[in-house]
Amino acid sequence: MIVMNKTCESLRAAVADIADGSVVMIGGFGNSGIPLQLIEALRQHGARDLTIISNNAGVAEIGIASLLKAGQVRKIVCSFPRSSGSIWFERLYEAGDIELELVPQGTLGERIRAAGAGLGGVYTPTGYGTRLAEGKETKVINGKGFVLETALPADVALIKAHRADVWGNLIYNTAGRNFNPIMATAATTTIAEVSDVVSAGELDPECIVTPGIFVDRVVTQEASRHDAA
Amino acid sequence: MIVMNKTCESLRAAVADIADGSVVMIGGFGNSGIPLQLIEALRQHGARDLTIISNNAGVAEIGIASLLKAGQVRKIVCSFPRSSGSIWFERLYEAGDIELELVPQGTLGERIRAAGAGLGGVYTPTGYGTRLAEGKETKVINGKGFVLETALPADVALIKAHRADVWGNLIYNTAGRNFNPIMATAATTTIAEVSDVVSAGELDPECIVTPGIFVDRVVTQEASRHDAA
Amino acid sequence: MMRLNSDEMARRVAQDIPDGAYVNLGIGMPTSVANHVSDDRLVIYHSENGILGVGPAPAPDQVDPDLINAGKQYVTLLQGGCYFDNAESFAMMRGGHLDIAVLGAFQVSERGDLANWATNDDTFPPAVGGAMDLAVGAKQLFVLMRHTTKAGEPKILNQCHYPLTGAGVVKRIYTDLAVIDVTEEGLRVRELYGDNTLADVQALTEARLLPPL
Amino acid sequence: MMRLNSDEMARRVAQDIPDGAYVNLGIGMPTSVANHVSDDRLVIYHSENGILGVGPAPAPDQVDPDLINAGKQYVTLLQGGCYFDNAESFAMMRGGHLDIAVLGAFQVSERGDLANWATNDDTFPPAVGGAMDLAVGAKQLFVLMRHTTKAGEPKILNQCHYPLTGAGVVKRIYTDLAVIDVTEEGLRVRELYGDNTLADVQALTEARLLPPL
Repeated sequence: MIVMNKTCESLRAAVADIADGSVVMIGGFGNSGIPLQLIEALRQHGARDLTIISNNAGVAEIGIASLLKAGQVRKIVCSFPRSSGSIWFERLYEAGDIELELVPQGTLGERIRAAGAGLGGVYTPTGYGTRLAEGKETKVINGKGFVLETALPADVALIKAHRADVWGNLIYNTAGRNFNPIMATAATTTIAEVSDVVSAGELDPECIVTPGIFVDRVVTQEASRHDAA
Repeated sequence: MIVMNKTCESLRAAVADIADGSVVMIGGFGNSGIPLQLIEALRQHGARDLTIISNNAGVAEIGIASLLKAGQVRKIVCSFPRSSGSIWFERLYEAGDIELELVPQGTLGERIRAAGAGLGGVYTPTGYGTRLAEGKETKVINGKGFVLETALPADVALIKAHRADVWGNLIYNTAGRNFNPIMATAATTTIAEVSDVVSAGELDPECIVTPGIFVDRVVTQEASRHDAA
Repeated sequence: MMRLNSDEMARRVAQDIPDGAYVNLGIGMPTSVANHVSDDRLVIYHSENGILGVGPAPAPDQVDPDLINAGKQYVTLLQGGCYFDNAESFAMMRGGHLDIAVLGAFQVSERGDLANWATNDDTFPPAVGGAMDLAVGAKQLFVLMRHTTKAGEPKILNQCHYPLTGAGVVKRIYTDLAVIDVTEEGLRVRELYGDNTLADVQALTEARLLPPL
Repeated sequence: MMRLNSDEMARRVAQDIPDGAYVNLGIGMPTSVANHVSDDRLVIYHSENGILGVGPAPAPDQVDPDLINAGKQYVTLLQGGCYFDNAESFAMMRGGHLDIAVLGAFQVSERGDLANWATNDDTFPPAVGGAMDLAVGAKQLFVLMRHTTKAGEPKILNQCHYPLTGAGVVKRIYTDLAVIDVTEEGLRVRELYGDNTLADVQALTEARLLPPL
C-alpha cells in the first residue's frame, strides 16, 4: 500500500499556482489563527486582482494589510474591516480603490459553510430589516423574518492549523480555529500552514477537527522567516 | 464560586417531564450511538402521541420499535424506516396507524442543524426533480436546482454520548456521533445518556464535540438494566 | 442628577446576570461587566471567535496568542470551557442558546430597535462583526450605554436615525441614569438611580417613558 | 453471452478507482468493491454515518458496537481515518468532496437519471437514506448493477419508471455484460466483456447504445 502525503516542500511551492483574479479565503480572527506565512508567500508570489474573503482586513502592514499595500486586492468580503490600525484598508477604501462587501460575521460563516456543504444558500434572521438585507430576497417563516444568503465559495483557502498529519487531517490551537475549519471545506484548493506534520494515525481520530478530505496541501512554517507567527 | 452540575439522578427523572404530543429527536444510526436506556425510560414514562425524529425506525422490539409497539408514536420523521427486522414500523405503516415523513438523510441533518443554528431553512440540491421535492419551493441558483427545506426543531432530544462532564460537555465513541451532536443543538431540552460523568476540566477542551451549552441534562447508564447498550 | 460612572454601570448589569447563565459581552464597556459578577455565581462567557468559558486575562508569561476574545484581548479558558469554529459559535448566538447578550449602542428606539454598528457618515468605512447575529439570537438582549451622547443628545429615541442592527430586539436598557425595560406598552422605567426623577430622565429621552410599576 | 458474477463485477469497478481517491460505496454489491482494490493503491472510504478511512471488518473479539458502516456491518478505522457527525458527513457528500460514489440501481435512463430508492409499490413503506445526497454530490457517480432484472427486463431505459433518486447524475454504468458511459451524445459502450457484441447488449437494453469509440 502506498502512502498518501499532502505535505508541500515550501511555502512558495504551496501558493505557486494561485492565479490573478482568484477568490482567496484567509482564515483567522484578528491575529488569532491567521496563516501569516502563507499570506507573505502570496504577497511574494504576486498574484493580483484578488478577491479576499476574511473576517478582518489586516492591521499595520502585516497579513492581509500587506496584500492591500501591494495593490494585489480588488475586493474584500468581510465582517469587520475597520480595526484599530487597519490603515491600508481605510486608505484604499477612502480613495475608492477597493470594493467592500460587508457581511455580518455569522452570515459570512454560514455562506462559507453552505459552499462547503453543497447548499445553494440559507435563510438567516440576521440582518432582517437592516441595510445589509437591502436588495436581498426575504421570507417570513412561522412569523419570523429571514434573509436569503447565498453560498460563498472560493478558488483557494489559506488556513492556519496547529498540526497536520500526512493525510491532511488538522487540529488547531485554542481559539485559532475560528474561520479555518469552514474555509477548508469551501475552496477548490485548501492550503494549510501548520507548526508540524505527523504520520497518519498520530492524531487522535476522536479529536481531528478538519478531516483530510478537505485539505489539499499542508506546509510547515519556516522558522527562519521574520514573519513567523 | 458555585459548581454547575447538569447530572440527573436517574433515567426516570431525566424524562419525567416529557409531555404527551411532544416532538422527540432520538440520536443514533441503527444501533450505533442510540440512547437505548433513555428510550426505555420514555417507554416506561408512557408519554403518547409523540412525533419521533430519528434516522431509523427501530428493529425487533428494542429502541424506537418499543415505542411503536407501545402505541406511543403518532408520526415519525426519518430517512430509512425500513430496515431488516423493522417489523413494528412496517405493521403500523401498513395499517395506516402511523404517519411517515420521509426525508433524505443529509436533508434531515441539515434541517436539524438549521433549527439549532437559528436558520429558517436551507436550499439543498438533494431531491431536486424527485418525488421528495413535490410541493416544495425550488430555486435555480447559478444554473443548478435547489429545494427549500425548512428548519426541524424538537421539544426534546434524547442523545447518546460516551462521556460527559458536569457542565454537559460531551465526547462520543467512534461512529456513535452520527445525529447526536446536531440533535443536541435543535431541541428545547436535550438529555444525554452517557457511560460516565467527570468533573469540569477533565475533558480536553480541544476534543469536546458537543459544548455544554447545548445540553440540559446528563444521565449515566444504569448497569443493572437489561437494556444496557 | 445622579450619574453612574462606567464601573458602576457595569456593576449594575452584573447584578442581573443569574448563576449558571451563558452570556456574551460586547466589545467595550460590556466586557467589563464580567469584573463585577459576584464570586458566588458561575457565569459562562461566550466569545464569538469560538470560546465558551472565557476566563480572566492571563499572566504576561502565560499568553497564548491565539487565545483572544472578540475585542482581541488575551484571555484564558475556565476548567470546563471549550473551543469551536465560527459556524458553531454563531449557531449558539443565532440559535437562541445564549441567555443574555450585553451590547453597547448608539441609539435604541422605543420599540427596541438597536443601532450600534454604523453612523450616517459614509466616508467612514463600515464594520458590523457579530452584532447583528447577537441582536437576533440571544434570549435576552441588554443594552449598556450612556443615556445621552457626549453632546447631550438623547440616544433613546422614537426611532433610530442610524442604520439598524436589529429591529425590536432590545429587552432592557442600562444607562448611567436608569434601567428601562422595553415592553409591549412601551419603555417602562424599572429603576431610577439615586434621587433621579422620571421627569429628570424623561427630559434627556426623546421616546416617552412609562413610570415604574 | 459472457456474464460476470458479482465478484467479477466488483473487481471491474475496483480497477477504475485510482490511488488516493475518496470513495463512498453503497450498500450491497458496491460495498464489496473494496475487497478487490489492489494493494498498491490507498483508497480512503467514506461511510455516511460519519467515518473517513473505513478499514476491514474487525476480529470478532475486537468489535466496537458503535463502529459500523452504512450497511450496519462492523468495521474498523484505518490509521489516518477520523470520525464526524451527520452534518459534516453529508457536507462531504453533497459538497462535491468525494471523488467517486458507487451505487446500486433499479433503473438508469439514457440521460443518467438514477432510480434506486423506491419502486411503484405503495404498500411497501419507502426508505431513502443517503442515496439522494450521494447522487447529487459525488464528483463521479458509478452505478453497479445487473444489466437486467431477474425477470430479464431491461434496467437501462429511455426513462426511468420508478421514482428518481437524482436526475442526470450517473456518469458510468457497470453491469454484468458491459461498461457504459453516460455522455452528452448518449450512452456510449466503453467495454464489452468477453465476446459480447454491441447487438447482444443492445437487445437487453431499452435505451439506444452507442458503439465503443
